[in-house]
Amino acid sequence: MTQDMTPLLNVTNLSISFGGLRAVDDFDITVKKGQLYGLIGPNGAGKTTVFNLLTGVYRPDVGKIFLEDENITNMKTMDINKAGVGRTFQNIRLFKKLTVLDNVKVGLHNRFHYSTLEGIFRLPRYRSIEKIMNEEAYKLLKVFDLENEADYLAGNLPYGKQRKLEIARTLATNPKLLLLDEPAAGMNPNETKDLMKTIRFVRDEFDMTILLIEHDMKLVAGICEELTVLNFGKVLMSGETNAVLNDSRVITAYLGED
Amino acid sequence: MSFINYVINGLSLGSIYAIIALGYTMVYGIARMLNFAHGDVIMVGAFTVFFGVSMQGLNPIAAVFVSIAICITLGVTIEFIAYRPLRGAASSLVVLITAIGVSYFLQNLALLIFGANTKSFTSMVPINPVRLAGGEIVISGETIMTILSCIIIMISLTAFIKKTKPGQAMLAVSEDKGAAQLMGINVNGTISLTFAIGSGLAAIAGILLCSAYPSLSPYTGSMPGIKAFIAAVFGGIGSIPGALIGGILLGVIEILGRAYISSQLADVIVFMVLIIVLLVKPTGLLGRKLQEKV
Amino acid sequence: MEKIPKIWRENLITYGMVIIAYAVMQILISFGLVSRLVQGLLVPLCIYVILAVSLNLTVGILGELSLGHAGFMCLGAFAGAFFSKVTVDAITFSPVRFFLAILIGAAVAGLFGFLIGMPVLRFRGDYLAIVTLAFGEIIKNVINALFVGLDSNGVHFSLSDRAALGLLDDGDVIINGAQGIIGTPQDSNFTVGVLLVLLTLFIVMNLIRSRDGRAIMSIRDNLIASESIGIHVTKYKLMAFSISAALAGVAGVLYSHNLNSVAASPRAFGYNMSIMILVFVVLGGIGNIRGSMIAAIVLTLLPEMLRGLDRYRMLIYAIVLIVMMLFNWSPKILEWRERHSLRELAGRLRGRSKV
Amino acid sequence: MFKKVVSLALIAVLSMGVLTACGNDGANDTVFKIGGIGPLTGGAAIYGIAVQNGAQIAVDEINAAGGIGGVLIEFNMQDDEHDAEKAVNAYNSLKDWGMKILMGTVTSRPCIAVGVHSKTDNLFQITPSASSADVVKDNDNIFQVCFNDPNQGIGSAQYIGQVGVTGNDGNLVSNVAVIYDSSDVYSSGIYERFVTEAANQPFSVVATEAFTEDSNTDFSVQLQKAKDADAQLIFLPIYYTEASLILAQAAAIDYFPVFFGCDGLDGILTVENFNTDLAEGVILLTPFVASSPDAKTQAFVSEYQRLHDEVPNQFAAGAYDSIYVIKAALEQSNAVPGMSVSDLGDALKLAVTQITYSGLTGENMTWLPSGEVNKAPKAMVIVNGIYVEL
Repeated sequence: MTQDMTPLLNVTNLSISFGGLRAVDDFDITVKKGQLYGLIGPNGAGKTTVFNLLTGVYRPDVGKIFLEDENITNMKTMDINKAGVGRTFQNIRLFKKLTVLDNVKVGLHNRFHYSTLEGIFRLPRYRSIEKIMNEEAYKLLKVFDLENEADYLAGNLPYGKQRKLEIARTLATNPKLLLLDEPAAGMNPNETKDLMKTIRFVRDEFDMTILLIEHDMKLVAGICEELTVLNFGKVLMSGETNAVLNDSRVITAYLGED
Repeated sequence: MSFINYVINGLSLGSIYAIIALGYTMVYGIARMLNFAHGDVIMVGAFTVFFGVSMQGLNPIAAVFVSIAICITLGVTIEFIAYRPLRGAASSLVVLITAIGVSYFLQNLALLIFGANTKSFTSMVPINPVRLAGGEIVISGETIMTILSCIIIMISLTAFIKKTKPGQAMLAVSEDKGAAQLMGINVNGTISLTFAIGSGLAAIAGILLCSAYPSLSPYTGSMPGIKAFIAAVFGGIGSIPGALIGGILLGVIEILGRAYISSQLADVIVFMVLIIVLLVKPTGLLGRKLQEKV
Repeated sequence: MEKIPKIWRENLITYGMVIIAYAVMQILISFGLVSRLVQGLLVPLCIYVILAVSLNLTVGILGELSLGHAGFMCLGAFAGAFFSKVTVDAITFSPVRFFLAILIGAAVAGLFGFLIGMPVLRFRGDYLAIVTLAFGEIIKNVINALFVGLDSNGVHFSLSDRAALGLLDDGDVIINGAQGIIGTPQDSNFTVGVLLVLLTLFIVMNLIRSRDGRAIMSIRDNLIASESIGIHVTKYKLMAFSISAALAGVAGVLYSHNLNSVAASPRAFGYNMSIMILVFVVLGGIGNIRGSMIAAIVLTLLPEMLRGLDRYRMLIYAIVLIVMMLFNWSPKILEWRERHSLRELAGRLRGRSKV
Repeated sequence: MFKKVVSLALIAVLSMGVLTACGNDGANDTVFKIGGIGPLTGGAAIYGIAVQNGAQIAVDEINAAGGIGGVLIEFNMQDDEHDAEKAVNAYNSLKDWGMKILMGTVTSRPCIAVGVHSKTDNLFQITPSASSADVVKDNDNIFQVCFNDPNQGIGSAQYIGQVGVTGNDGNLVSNVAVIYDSSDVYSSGIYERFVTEAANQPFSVVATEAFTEDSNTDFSVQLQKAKDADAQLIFLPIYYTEASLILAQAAAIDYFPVFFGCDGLDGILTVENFNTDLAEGVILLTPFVASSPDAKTQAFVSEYQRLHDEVPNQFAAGAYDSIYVIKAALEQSNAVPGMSVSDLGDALKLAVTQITYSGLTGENMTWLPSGEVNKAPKAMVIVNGIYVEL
């Protein structure tokens, strides 16, 4: 585990209100390169809103988001992805009527280029690039053990594989930072264990920095190195996983919720 | 003086659009479908009255009620035969296309039954015109009646939805069909009721339309139907006050555009205004914003 | 789990159907076996197939509802006819002239598709439908009020009447308001029509199976996810919409060169025509290119074949349309069909023989 | 799978239709096959159906009287939905049926499109009502029974200017407004020439207001503008369906100018349930008068009323005349049913310029080789609900 000390994601002072309600209030986070970082908190604490702010779905009222040295605050979703942030969704958002392979190839979209005309008229560059894209896509599918389902429609995959495909598709965009929104939601313990392995593998294999939202404390405790706890839109505390999980304030926040 | 006349005429035309648009918007709000056959139900309503009064010598008031009853039956039947089987179909476009089929069906059936000849409709409005400013401004009885009906319908509809149980059921179904079902609301029944109300309004609109513009043919309803559809979107489709405001504004804009810009391009102006309004306010004047949850 | 069939085979079947239909028709015609009515319908069939396939690009592939397709067809028809009428003496070799007319029709329709698409493609669903309907009607109404004349001083425009053009004595009115353009050369024929159908299929089907096509379909399936992986949503929406419009323009050129005249009448270019094209797309299966092709053919032939029914014709047509929609889309009927399908029947028979 | 079977079956059924109708060269024909084309469905059906009914009466009369030189007529009317493309389909369908002569089409736009094909076939075509000048232009095989639009426009302007019309204030009309349908070929054709010719006449056009097919119910603005411009006469080169609305709406704002129209206005008294008081004093240049005491007209009108329960308009009368003109031309040329389309076309083209025909829509009508009809226009004014010749 090589951990660089330079921060990859640096968020300061982030806030957003919806109709008077402060959904996220003065949020700070620093994720270092190569880290596996967890964002936890009770339901409705504003975790997904943070992700939506980070990816430009919402514009923050105040605050700054830096990815390495680049200010990505107020950038469009698409440009934030190009800058190096990839994400998955709590309620899986696949391209259901496209094949598994094509889902990944859409992810490769901005990395391989040929023009519309080259595509329509099947010119040589179309063939060579498509070949490379196929190879790249299969490489990713293999990582997630999906290569045998490459020609199936994504919507027909079982739930667990859909989650994996969504991660594969995001990785295809070659992000520096991967945001996973409740990757274990709806999974059984075996699938979760499998997923933990995969997440670690992705971090190591792709040299990835991962920020994830999760409710499954086993998973969080199992793979996250550092945590930030969000409660009512505010940061309750941040720190090493074990320290955070054993903190009384965190326990009350969760128990109070339950 | 002319300007005032234009505005009065615009209000009159707009009120008719508004009543038709109310039917459109109710059906849209509950069933989430654009009922393209709505304009043709208007035509059926007007024909029924014409047939009753001018050919069978029926009492006009009785004819109006017969017409409303026939349109309600027709609306509910159409919903049952052509739209209900398609609820839950893979695409919402499907029922739109079927509605177009129903529209063709009604037009061509009317053509066979009543013939292509234009009929001159006898006004059902027993009010005398009002003359102001020494006869420079004339407000016809139809205009007064249309505007009054429009207001009465609007108020009673709002009261019905807010105050009665079936009205509340409608609201619930329009919010969330599944949840409404779980709450024990008869969703199919509620949708039928909506079609009944919408079609009853169509009958009234048809009678008022043909009283104000006394010409009746199998195709009478199609253009006002489209205009009212635009009015409904203009005001924010699904919103009852929106339909009223949209309809009236559309009528006024159409008349003023024709008067002061170009009589050839009156419709172009109407469509332009619609587009500009939607660009500024994408869900219409009073439409609710629907944002997909991420 | 359903495995989708190999794409190239599917495409081949589609092209094959067109080519075989063309060959069979040509053979039948050469033997004098084809009625004049059907011979006259061949070019219109090509036109409606192109319209259906091109609208499918917007509705089925991009997933956006457009009710203004006839407007783009109208633009193409007038642009192409205008060009042909002006150059009919200058370019006497009709294939070249027609080729240029098609390019111009496609370019004008595509350009307007782009210009209109920019503001409107932010709308979705029914709102997009009404806005495209509005633009279609604007196009039709403006062309209906448009007068364009040509004299030694150049081109004159007016939106009121012919007299307002102020033409010199040597002038000639090219677009005469409601009367439209009269005297376009009849350059369309079945062969050109089929070639254009094949070209349309080629463009649409190849586009779908390319990098850009995948991006377009990803927007249809999930716009938010598509943005999140860096797809330029506006760009690809515009691309699909403009290509679709340009192809409708091609159909328009074919239309205005099939008849000797073209006028922006509601019957030919109004919202009813846009809806008719949408009917082809929906009946053929949204997103199903071959299906929309077949639906266009069936629904164009149907009212012609019903001519014997006299005044009952359109009534029967309406009933058939409603029944077909119910039959093809009603969840209950689909379920019933599933249970009583031939495959199921065969399965049951096999099951019985085992016992 | 099932879907596929069904769609293939549908295509198969349809293609049966493709192949059945064919191979009729007509050499063994024993009847004259006359085709008709016009809108039988859609918004313009009112005109097409009138033509169909009028023509059928003529055909039945001729056949009942033993046909043309002993040869019967078979008449087949096809729908064009007032659309150019559908009109061509209708034409082709009629050709498959074995049509030798075409009575149609009813409206101008489709007529222009059909003209190309009938010209190629050299098929004799006579239209009762497609009045655009472009209908006969460059087509030596097409003849009109109606006046063409430019002539109606010029004729109307000259009538108002030369003969003069007395306004409802008792003075000669000097201010004229025009309300026309800018989306209609007929209406804009007449309008164009009327305005050009009006410049040479001693009256002034003080307002020209248009409407379109998509907004043809509310005329309050157009009428208000005419009223504001002090127009004593409104020229209405439009059809009677819209005109009946204009009359009602003018009365509603207490505006009573003289209304002046062309042949399209004929029929206004026959609109079912129409308050004919509104049409008092309306002047129209029309060739057909349903209330004319003329025996032929009365016979036609009563037969039409017996069959269709309504008073025929000039479309029906024009169609009736068209069939009789065809009969006269056939007799003049001694044509027989077995002649080819083109031979028959040549014979009739010549014959029709040689005959003089007096019918419901004109006395002593003759035809120029260009296709235009030569007949005297009649100006009618409506008094007590009937036409009175001016």
